[in-house]
Amino acid sequence: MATVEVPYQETVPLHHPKTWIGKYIFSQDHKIIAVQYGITAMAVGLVALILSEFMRLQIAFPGWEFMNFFTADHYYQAITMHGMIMVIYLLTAFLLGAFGNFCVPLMCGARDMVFPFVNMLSYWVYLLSVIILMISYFVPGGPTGAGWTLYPPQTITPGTPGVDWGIATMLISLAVFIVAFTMGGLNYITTILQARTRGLTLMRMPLTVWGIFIATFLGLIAFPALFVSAVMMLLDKFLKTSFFMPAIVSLGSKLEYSGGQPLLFQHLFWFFGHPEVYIVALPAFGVISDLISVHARKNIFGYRMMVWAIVAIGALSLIVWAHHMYVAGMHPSFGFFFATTTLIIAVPTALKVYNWILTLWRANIRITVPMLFALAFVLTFIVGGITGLFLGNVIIDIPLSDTYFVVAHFHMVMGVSPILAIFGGIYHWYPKLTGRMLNDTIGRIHFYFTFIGTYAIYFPMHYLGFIGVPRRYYETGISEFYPVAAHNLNKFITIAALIVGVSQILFIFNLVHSYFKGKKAPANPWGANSLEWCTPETPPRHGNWEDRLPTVHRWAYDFGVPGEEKDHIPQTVPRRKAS
Amino acid sequence: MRIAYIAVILFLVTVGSVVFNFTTPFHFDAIGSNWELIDITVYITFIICGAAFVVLGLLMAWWVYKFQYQEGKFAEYEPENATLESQLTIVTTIGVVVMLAPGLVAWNDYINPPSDAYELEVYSKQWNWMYRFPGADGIFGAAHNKYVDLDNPFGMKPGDKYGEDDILIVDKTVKIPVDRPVKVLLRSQDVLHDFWVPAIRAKMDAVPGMVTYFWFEPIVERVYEVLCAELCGRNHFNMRGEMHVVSMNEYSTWLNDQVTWAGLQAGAVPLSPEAALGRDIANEAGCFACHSDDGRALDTGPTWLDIWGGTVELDDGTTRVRDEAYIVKSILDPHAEIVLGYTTTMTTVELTEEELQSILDYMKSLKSEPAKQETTEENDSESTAPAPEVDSTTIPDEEP
Amino acid sequence: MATEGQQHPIKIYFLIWLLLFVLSFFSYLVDFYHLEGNLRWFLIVFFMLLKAGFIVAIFMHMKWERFALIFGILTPPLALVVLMFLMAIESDYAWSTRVVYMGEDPAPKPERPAHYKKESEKKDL
Amino acid sequence: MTDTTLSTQESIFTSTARDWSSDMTTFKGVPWGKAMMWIFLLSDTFIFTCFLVGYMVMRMTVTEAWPVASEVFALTVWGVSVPLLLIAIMTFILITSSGTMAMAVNMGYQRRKWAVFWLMLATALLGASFVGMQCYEWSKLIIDEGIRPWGYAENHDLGAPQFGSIFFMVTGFHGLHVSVGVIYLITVAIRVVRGKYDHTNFEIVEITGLYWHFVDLVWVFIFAFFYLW
Ligand code: HEA
Ligand code: HEA
Ligand code: HEC
Ligand code: CUA
Ligand SMILES: [Cu+2]
Repeated sequence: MATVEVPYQETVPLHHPKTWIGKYIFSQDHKIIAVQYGITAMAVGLVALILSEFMRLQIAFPGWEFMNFFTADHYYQAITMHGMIMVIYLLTAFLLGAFGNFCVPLMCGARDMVFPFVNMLSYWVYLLSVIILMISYFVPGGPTGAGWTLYPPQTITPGTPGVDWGIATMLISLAVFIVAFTMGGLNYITTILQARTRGLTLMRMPLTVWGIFIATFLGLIAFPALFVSAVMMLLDKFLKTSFFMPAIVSLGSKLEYSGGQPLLFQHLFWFFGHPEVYIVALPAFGVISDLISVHARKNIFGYRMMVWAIVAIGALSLIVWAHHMYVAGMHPSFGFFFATTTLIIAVPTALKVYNWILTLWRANIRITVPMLFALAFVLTFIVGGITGLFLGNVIIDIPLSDTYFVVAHFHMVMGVSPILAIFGGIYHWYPKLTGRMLNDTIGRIHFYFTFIGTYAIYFPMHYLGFIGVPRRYYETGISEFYPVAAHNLNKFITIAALIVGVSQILFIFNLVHSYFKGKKAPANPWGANSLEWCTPETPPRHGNWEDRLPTVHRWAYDFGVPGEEKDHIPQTVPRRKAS
Repeated sequence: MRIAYIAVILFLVTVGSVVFNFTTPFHFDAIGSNWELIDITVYITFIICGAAFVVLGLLMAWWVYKFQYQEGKFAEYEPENATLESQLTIVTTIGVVVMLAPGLVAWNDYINPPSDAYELEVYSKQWNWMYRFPGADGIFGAAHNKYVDLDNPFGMKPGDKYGEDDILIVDKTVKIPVDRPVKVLLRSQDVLHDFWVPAIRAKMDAVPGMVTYFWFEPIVERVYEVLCAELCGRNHFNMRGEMHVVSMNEYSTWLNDQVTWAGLQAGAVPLSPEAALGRDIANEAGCFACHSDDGRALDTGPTWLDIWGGTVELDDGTTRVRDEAYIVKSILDPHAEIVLGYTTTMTTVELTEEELQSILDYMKSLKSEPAKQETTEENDSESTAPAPEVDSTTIPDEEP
Repeated sequence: MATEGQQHPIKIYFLIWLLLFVLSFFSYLVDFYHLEGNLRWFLIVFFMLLKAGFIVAIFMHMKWERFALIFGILTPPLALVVLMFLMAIESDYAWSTRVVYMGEDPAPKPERPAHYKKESEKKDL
Repeated sequence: MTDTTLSTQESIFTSTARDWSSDMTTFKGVPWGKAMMWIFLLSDTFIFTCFLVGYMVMRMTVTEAWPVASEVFALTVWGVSVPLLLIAIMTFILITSSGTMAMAVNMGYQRRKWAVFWLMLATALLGASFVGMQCYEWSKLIIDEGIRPWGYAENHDLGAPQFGSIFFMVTGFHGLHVSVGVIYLITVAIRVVRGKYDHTNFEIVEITGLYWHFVDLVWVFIFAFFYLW
């Protein structure tokens, strides 16, 4: 039998710098890059968080003198920046940039990403995109106020705040972000596909890596659509091309456009945008799967199904995009197609939810802080997911689209669940990353504030959607569809949001304080199995594994195997010979 | 066993959500159209999803409580259970089908307006609504943003024969008859907008560069607030309109007062809402028993056409300037000054201050020669020239 | 064997090279002879796909890769096929609303470019 | 047989399933850089296809006339207007460069460094002349035909303004790829003769080749859709 010999095993050329700057600033170590990504994403996320508090204050207390400076223009600029930062610069960057960088090489048993230099560049380009985005606030006219969906013609017509320069910085920043993402993403994918350690088959990989893998892949093929639409929009704005711009009379004067098709942008945007929501959901799914399994001391239920569900969700997510456009005036018959594909996605997603819950059955649940976040994730994701089912069914979307029901849906499923997953993941991996435990009590307080608080924000918001409160309203004014009770509800929501926002200080305090004063962490505090807990040192050094790469003998979920001494068996432990 | 607070919290959150759902006053507004199928689909979805939520939420709370950590205990080792997983898949699929099926049926209705539906065009612009009816021939004339200018607010295509009788309503209020299906065509002058009345359930974006539609049949006579549901710039939240669902009678009289495109070109000015109100009041007060408003000379009383301004000869031979004071006096005290050729047949009618004001507004609008004279000259020279490339003229904006 | 990478007889490269020229020439002829309608459409796409196929299969060595890679690279673009197909349907729909409601000309005659005009003028003289 | 060796005689389905479920590498025998380049090209495919979908939508939705490509892109040689002459030459050049690149890859695996160097340099030169011709074509369109990205110069109206915009955008993006490719080729060629890759298999040449062929591939589509349609 003819055989092919696999070529020499490639190794990462590790670059060990001598200087402090080389080690911690222009570092090529994936763990440092992960931290850099994480800190930048959190910093910019904090900006978005503060913006959201201003938005909430405006919505709840429209006439309040304190909010007088906050004009409609400011409001629209705030929602745009808030939405865009949260989705792209916080969630995508955190889940893939920080978790991706940290988890992928460690969990694959690699020394680093396959191309550490490109990986480093990825971070610096990401930072550049963040800076360009922040410059928005200092250009004449301020940032764009077109909504994070940036629908033309509105984005570049004079009736919108920030049409002069804000829109340009936004689009350029997005394009730069995409370049950064591509550099990082290619690395993650190649590392996962080509640089796993001996014995680690794809079907033995922890689900976190699976989630990151599929999400990154989705990103690599979805971001191009955003890139293209950003380029075309920039040309429309500055060269006066008419890709998205038909003949328009804007505020009384004719613009020099003709013949463009605004819907093209929407299609391209959502061809990117829907996969994007799964880009932020899939890594979260993965992280949660691992957290639940580890802290419940039980194997994840239906691992194989979980993997295939991730793959199926990823594949399907590419053909459901127009469920965001049911009321956009697209070809009417598309409704049938997209409603069907959208609801089909619910089946693999539902299976994942079942499997998380079934993992709890007859488990041996340790209620640690990461586990708290994981449990809360499951509940909020169920709520967000089933409201997604409402919206996915095209005819129900007609009355609900563009109301607070949608706002509630996507905050539940994106603004709460993956954020909870991020928090959970941080509490889980912080010991490995820093060698210190996070403070448990502060963690619990932070959790209850965050979970109950956000639930209180978004659950009632669905009902505002039912009575018809439209989204993106600076103020509703006196209106028959808006009863007094709704105003009161809004005040309640705002107060909850303020409390949640302030409570995040606990988290930041915990991060900083524990870094210096936290309890020393053992190598494997949670008794987990996956490779990152098997590093010879905590925190792992540059290169992760001393002189030998680990060898994997089993999947990452051997918890509570009958007949064993310990309730967990790390992946590196060889299997007993079958007797 | 230590109490797992999180189990309690999960339980409370699940139960609390259900309680909130049943006690909250916030549910769909009473339906005002034929789309109860939407409500039914929502209802079905609510039941299925709600059940799934409650079951899963409670299971989670219960299991977290029940299977707490015990030192030395091992969890059950059960990597896979193919039967259970396939059963769950089937149950979920059935759930999805049950939700989707009525939805798709309803969608089929939604995109196929009935053949007896009449058409109404909603023309949106930052940040206002305008409306157009196809007029007597039932066919809209072609209209395109490139033809829009001061005298052609709808962008009617010049020379389109179907366009002449189109009825143009340059106002945010529209009236439509109850119990008649209407196909709403949406066009936009600038950016995306979305014509939306929550109680009607139906909505659709207006997209510049194309024409979109939806249909419904109003079933309740009521005044509805029209919202704009698609972000359209800094005044999006203020872009309101009104849709009056009225009896066929009221609709026809109202429609008769509106100007056609031909009329508008000839210089007719559409009735302002205040004036229309005034006309309604005058109608109810019975003024039209004796007065006409279109110049017809009735024996009973002088016509109201051109009543504002100018002079009138009285039966005492004097000539009187018809200013506001005179007219108010004529209404409130009809026998004080009598117009030449008439007698004191006019009766005094009880009118409130506002009603009187509305009537005056209406009278002001009754002009045989519209007040466009200042602009006509300019326009004439413009209309012979080819459509201007870049139009610097600015349509005065009604919004603040 | 694989340690030597993608090594193949030089002959096949020359063959494909030649084929690419021939096919390009054919598609050029399609234009030169002013073939119109479905035939033109078919021929252009046919030659295009053939050329693309040769480049990917031979020059980029896809033919000799293991199917694991081929599969990984060629399936995702199916999503693009869906996008393209749906966009074609919708564009046609948008176009029809422009013709029906906006009074646009369904079959406008293209202008000739300046240098072309000069040519024909010359010929007329 | 260890798990690093694998059979080539299985059916493609078994072999694919085995590759995907094996450890260490999924794409057997594919170096890291090459795998990365393939995935990058997949991503780039999405970019170009999205551009082309944009082009399709423009052409199908505009109601103004679309200029006739063979007239606009005709070249007048000795007083005769030959349609698409320049484009034909450009296509010829790009295909030639693809050929030289393929040879370079072949030479690389034979470790004939200087042959690789000269062939890659030839490829780069051909690529550069392609870009040069594109510059010429652009300037001709802009100066002689009055075509602008936003429409047309005065007295040059040929119909739909999207014609120029989409053309300049897509060919510009392609030209950018070619230019980057030229730089990439030259860099790699120099590093090859300098011996930077002596410890490897010279797969870097193949990787560069993948990129270059991809650029040629895109041109195949542009040629068909923009010039022949
Ligand atoms: C992480 C992000 C994320 C995720 C995972 C989802 C998941 C889903 N989303 Fe969501 N969505 C967004 C983020 C996300 N969404 C955002 C950001 C927007 C708005 C963008 C904007 O306009 O600004 C949006 C908007 C949005 C719309 C458009 C609304 C509109 O604008 O009119 C629609 C419509 O179909 C939709 C549907 C869905 C569906 C069907 C799912 C499904 O995947 C959900 C699947 C999950 C479940 C089904 C729950 C688990 C299952 C069970 C509990 C079992 C019970 C189930 C059955 C009986 C079937 N979403
Ligand atoms: C990840 C996504 C995400 C997140 C986390 C949030 C968080 C919040 N959002 Fe956001 N929101 C969006 C995504 C998100 N949002 C999007 C996409 C839109 C649409 C924009 C548009 O219409 O164009 C939107 C719009 C939107 C609206 C609608 C505006 C309108 O239509 O008029 C409102 C109104 O209440 C709102 C409120 C809030 C509040 C109160 C919070 C929070 O304050 C809730 C509580 C916060 C937390 C629980 C913690 C969050 C943690 C971080 C942010 C990390 C920060 C770092 C550290 C703590 C170190 N958001
Ligand atoms: C029964 C018949 C009758 C009714 C009903 C009637 N009018 Fe008159 N109106 C007359 C007659 C006759 C005159 C002319 C004599 C006069 O000036 O009083 C007149 C005159 C007027 C004038 C002055 C006209 C002028 O040309 O100077 C006004 C203004 C007027 N009416 C308003 C009203 C209004 C408003 C109402 C309803 C609330 C009304 N009328 C109802 C018979 C009527
Ligand atoms: Cu019009 Cu919003
Ligand atoms: Cu979506």
